[in-house]
Amino acid sequence: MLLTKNISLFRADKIIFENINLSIGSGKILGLKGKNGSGKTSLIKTILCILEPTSGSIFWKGKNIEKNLYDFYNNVTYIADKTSSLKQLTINENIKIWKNIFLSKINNDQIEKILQTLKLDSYKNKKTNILSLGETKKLELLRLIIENKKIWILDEPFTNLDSEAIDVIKQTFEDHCKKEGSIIFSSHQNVQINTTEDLLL
Amino acid sequence: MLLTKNISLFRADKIIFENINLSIGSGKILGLKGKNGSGKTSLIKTILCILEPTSGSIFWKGKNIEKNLYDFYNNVTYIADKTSSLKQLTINENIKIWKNIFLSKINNDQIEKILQTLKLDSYKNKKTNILSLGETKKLELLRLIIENKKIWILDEPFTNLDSEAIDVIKQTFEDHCKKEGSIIFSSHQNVQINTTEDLLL
Amino acid sequence: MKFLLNPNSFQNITNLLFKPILIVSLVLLILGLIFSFYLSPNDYQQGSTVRIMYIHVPSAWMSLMTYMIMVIYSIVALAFRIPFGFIINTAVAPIGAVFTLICIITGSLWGKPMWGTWWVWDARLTSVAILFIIYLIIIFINNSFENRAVREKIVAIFILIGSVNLPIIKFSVDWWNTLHQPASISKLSKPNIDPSMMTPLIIMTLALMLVGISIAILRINTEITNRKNSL
Amino acid sequence: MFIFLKKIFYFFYREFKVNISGFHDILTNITFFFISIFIFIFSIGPQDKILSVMGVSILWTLLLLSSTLSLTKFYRDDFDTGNLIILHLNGFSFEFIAILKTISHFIYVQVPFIISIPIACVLINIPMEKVYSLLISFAIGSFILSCLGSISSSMNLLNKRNYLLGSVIVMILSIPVIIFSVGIINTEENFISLINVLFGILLIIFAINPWATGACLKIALQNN
Amino acid sequence: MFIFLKKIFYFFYREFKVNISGFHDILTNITFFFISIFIFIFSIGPQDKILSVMGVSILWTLLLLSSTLSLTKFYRDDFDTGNLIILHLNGFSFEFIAILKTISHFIYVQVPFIISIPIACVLINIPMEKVYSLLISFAIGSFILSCLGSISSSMNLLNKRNYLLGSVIVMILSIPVIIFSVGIINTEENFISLINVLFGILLIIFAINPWATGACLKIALQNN
Ligand code: HEM
Ligand SMILES: Nc1ncnc2c1ncn2[C@@H]1O[C@H](COP(=O)(O)OP(=O)(O)OP(=O)(O)O)[C@@H](O)[C@H]1O
Ligand SMILES: Nc1ncnc2c1ncn2[C@@H]1O[C@H](COP(=O)(O)OP(=O)(O)OP(=O)(O)O)[C@@H](O)[C@H]1O
Ligand SMILES: [Mg+2]
Ligand SMILES: [Mg+2]
Repeated sequence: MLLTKNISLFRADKIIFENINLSIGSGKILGLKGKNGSGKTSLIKTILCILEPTSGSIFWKGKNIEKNLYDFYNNVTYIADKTSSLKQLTINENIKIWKNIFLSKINNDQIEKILQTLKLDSYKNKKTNILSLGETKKLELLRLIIENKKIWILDEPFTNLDSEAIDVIKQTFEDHCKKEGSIIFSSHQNVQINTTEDLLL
Repeated sequence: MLLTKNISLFRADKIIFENINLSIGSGKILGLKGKNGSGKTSLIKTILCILEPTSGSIFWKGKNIEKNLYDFYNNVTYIADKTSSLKQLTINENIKIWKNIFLSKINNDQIEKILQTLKLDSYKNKKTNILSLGETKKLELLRLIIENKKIWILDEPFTNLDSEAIDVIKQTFEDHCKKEGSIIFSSHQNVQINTTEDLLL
Repeated sequence: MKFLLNPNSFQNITNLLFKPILIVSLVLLILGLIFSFYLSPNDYQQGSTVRIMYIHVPSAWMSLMTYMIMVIYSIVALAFRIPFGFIINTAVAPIGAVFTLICIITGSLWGKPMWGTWWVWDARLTSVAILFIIYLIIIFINNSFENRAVREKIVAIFILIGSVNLPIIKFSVDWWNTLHQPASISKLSKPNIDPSMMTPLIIMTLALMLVGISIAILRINTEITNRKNSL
Repeated sequence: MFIFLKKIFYFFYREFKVNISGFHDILTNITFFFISIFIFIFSIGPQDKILSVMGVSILWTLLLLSSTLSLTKFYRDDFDTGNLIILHLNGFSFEFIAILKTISHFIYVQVPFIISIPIACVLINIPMEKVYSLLISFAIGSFILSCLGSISSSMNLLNKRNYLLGSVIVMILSIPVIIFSVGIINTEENFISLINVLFGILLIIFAINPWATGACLKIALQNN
Repeated sequence: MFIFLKKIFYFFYREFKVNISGFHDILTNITFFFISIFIFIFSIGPQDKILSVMGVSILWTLLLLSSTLSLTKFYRDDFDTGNLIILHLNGFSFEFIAILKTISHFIYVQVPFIISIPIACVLINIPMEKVYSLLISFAIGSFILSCLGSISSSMNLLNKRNYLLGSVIVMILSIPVIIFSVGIINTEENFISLINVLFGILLIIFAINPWATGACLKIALQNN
């Protein structure tokens, strides 16, 4: 569905990456691996059309992505390498806002259950600024479930997580693949995720 | 040198940790391991006297730490789990400010060499806000060398780093140990660092 | 008098006294309103607008009294480390604010016919307005600071700083010549006011005071239980 | 359609929660306004005549102050936390975000002021006939300020070289607007036609705002 | 000793780099200042008399208002990025940080104002004899405002959202200062002794500031 053709990116006259060809169909997991500064985050942002590739082009469902950008966006969830939950609000309030802004159809029981598996349920009514780093990251990953889109694009989803949480995420990834979803994630760690394809940047 | 006796911490009436006994002498590496939310960051902040322990006390060179706090602070470098470099400034400016505020005696050639091993030298005159996450973290870890203190206290020093950088850090840790320094670090990853002692929270 | 400093005995005693106080205050209030609107004479100068006085003056007094209480309890709480003072401060501030607001509103309603304007910037009026804002700030601090221990201290210190304002309110009419009425009732020796006006004024003062006290009791008790629960 | 409205509603709800998480915060803003008036009066002195001459300018200065005060928060927080991208990916185009943000800035920052103006007018002896025209010109003027604020604070997200120029332009732009609006109230005749001119300026700036802001946001995200 | 001075010098250098590369903020403040002056001139009209009578008071009020503009940034950035802890661990006690920050706030925020006062005085026809005494009382007064600002913005770290509460507290506390300072300039005699009183207030507040701020910073770090 998503296809990049020879995209390259220059930033401040530095080559960040060159001639990348990717294709992501349903049921696939693509891992972007690379050292620090190898351009993983930049590549992800380019795929999301936040950065413009210096050359090459990206296609979505056969059409140039710029032409049906909002259709693409309707199918994609992006977890950035920073956390976006609002620090002034409690976990519950954050979830409520997400649910309504993303027009999610998920019901409260489901969320309750996920919060329990992630061990966040005891903080439901606490402001998110008291959460530890890992807990904040888990909350962020909850967006995957709430947005409930086809393509997941994740930038370093495993940082700050302990091995238990990583297992939960792995499981979620597999479930998503079975449901014909597709996943792109970047990582510099050697996490044992069964990727269908790897790209070394 | 640093000794904690039965310290416990309650935050918002929740037990974060209880009855922790630590002791750190020179040439030792202590690893704090634990799941997300197990209280690693809180323990580190307590050791640094930023948080007050609910019970128990901490000793530095045999005296209660509160009594010679500034002597303790003179011997410790703290790398927090967030990065403190000023985003408005370039790497060089950041280093210059650190060097002068920390009254460091390190000379420029040394810094140059470290920047090269960390592969940061090509960004020396770039604003730090364009750095990738890993690069920012590396810059932060540079403070260990610049401050040049005896005790290093690090909160999750390996997040966002690739394996090469982790190797450099490992090497630095070992060198520091040989020079009679001591290190406390927290991590939820299973990094192969030769700790002399582990504490599972 | 222990109940004025100890939350437990305060709760015990007020549980007994609350209902009587409430009933008496309601009776007095109704009585006072009847007196001031039907049974008291018109002033020969001011006409029927004089009846505003029966609300204006008691609520002005109450606003000052409430602040006095807060000052005393702040000193007690800070100097002798008695936390009950902080409880009182939190509970009583909104009551004081309401009394001050009533005083200002009735004052300006009265001012329009008497002085020809709603508001002038004379010392009395200005200082009362400041009092109102001080009350508001106390309420805001109580509501937006997360750490209770800090918040209480800040409030108490702020109350003490703000108490400079009290003598200014009280004596502004004597120190600066202003439009506002100088004290005519509180002159100890011989109040120069007609007894037919004095009666409703006294009744209304007592009534407002008791109403204030009963609301205060309610608020203090909920505050006490809140704190017990959060511990 | 209904879904769309719900989305917008929750955008405003979010802004509300972030900017002011309750009634008390709105009250604080209003109190801030009144204290500033007090301060003016304390330093100017209580002479009625001077007060009513200066009244309108005091109010305008305070309006300007309040809208500058809140500018830092306009886009910066959402930009730093990455929420801007997330909103963008979820069907809010940058232009749309700009419009919604401007409106919510107007609602949560300026409207409380506008509501408290009648009381303020009593305090500084502005004759009641003027209050009506003051309110209208204030409503329009403050919306213009919100739009200008949106543009200049999105420029703030840009690189240093670009933004300085940008924000200077915005500030220079706001001078004639303010002077014009202040002037309106003091002229007796032609009030309606002057208001129309002001309204015209509002429309133009309101139309420019989404594009300008959207472009700045886009470039800012690219540089980051 | 020399080392110590170097440390302090580089603290100021750091503040300079941080604040001035946020040159925008300083510019915003000064623009706000001048736009407000223009507002007054335009709404009062060219009746020089009122202007030159009221000029001093207007300047004072605007000084106060625009120093509240910069309060939000006082400690917040360093607090959020963890720099406050790092400085603390490197031999800057909280009290010392408070003192240094207050001074640098004075230098980087208030001094640009003081410099622009002579220009402002020309604009609003303040007689040149008064400018001198204005400048002195301004220098002292603005330092008092910096101290108050330091206290209140460290308090603001304790409450997560209400960014105006700090300013409200500062303003109500600065009412006496304002009344007094405006009074000074308008009395012909006794100028020196009145300035001494103002200076006394400054000393008291300058002494209280480190303790109050230090305590707030400490507690804020504990809660974070
Ligand atoms: C908004 C405007 C006003 C405010 C804020 C205000 C405030 C106060 C306050 C605080 C007191 C209590 C002073 C004390 O205990 O000594 C008071 C008393 C009083 N006020 Fe007002 N007032 C206002 C307007 C007026 C007006 C318009 C009148 C009538 C012309 C008036 C008549 C009185 C009288 C007769 C007393 C009782 C004085 C005494 O006997 O002690 N007030 N007012
Ligand atoms: N705006 C920019 N201008 C110039 N260079 C940039 C810009 N942003 C990032 N870079 C550089 O591009 C390179 C790639 O950055 P990117 O963030 O994509 O790396 P990454 O692979 O995600 O690294 P990490 O694993 O550390 O997150 C880095 O060297 C960075 O310094
Ligand atoms: N101010 C606070 N008040 C109440 N609870 C808090 C506060 N700060 C942190 N906590 C809780 O204390 C627990 C420990 O937090 P801490 O940050 O020490 O965890 P951690 O071990 O560092 O976790 P991570 O590996 O995710 O960084 C968490 O569950 C967190 O929610
Ligand atoms: Mg990255
Ligand atoms: Mg942690």
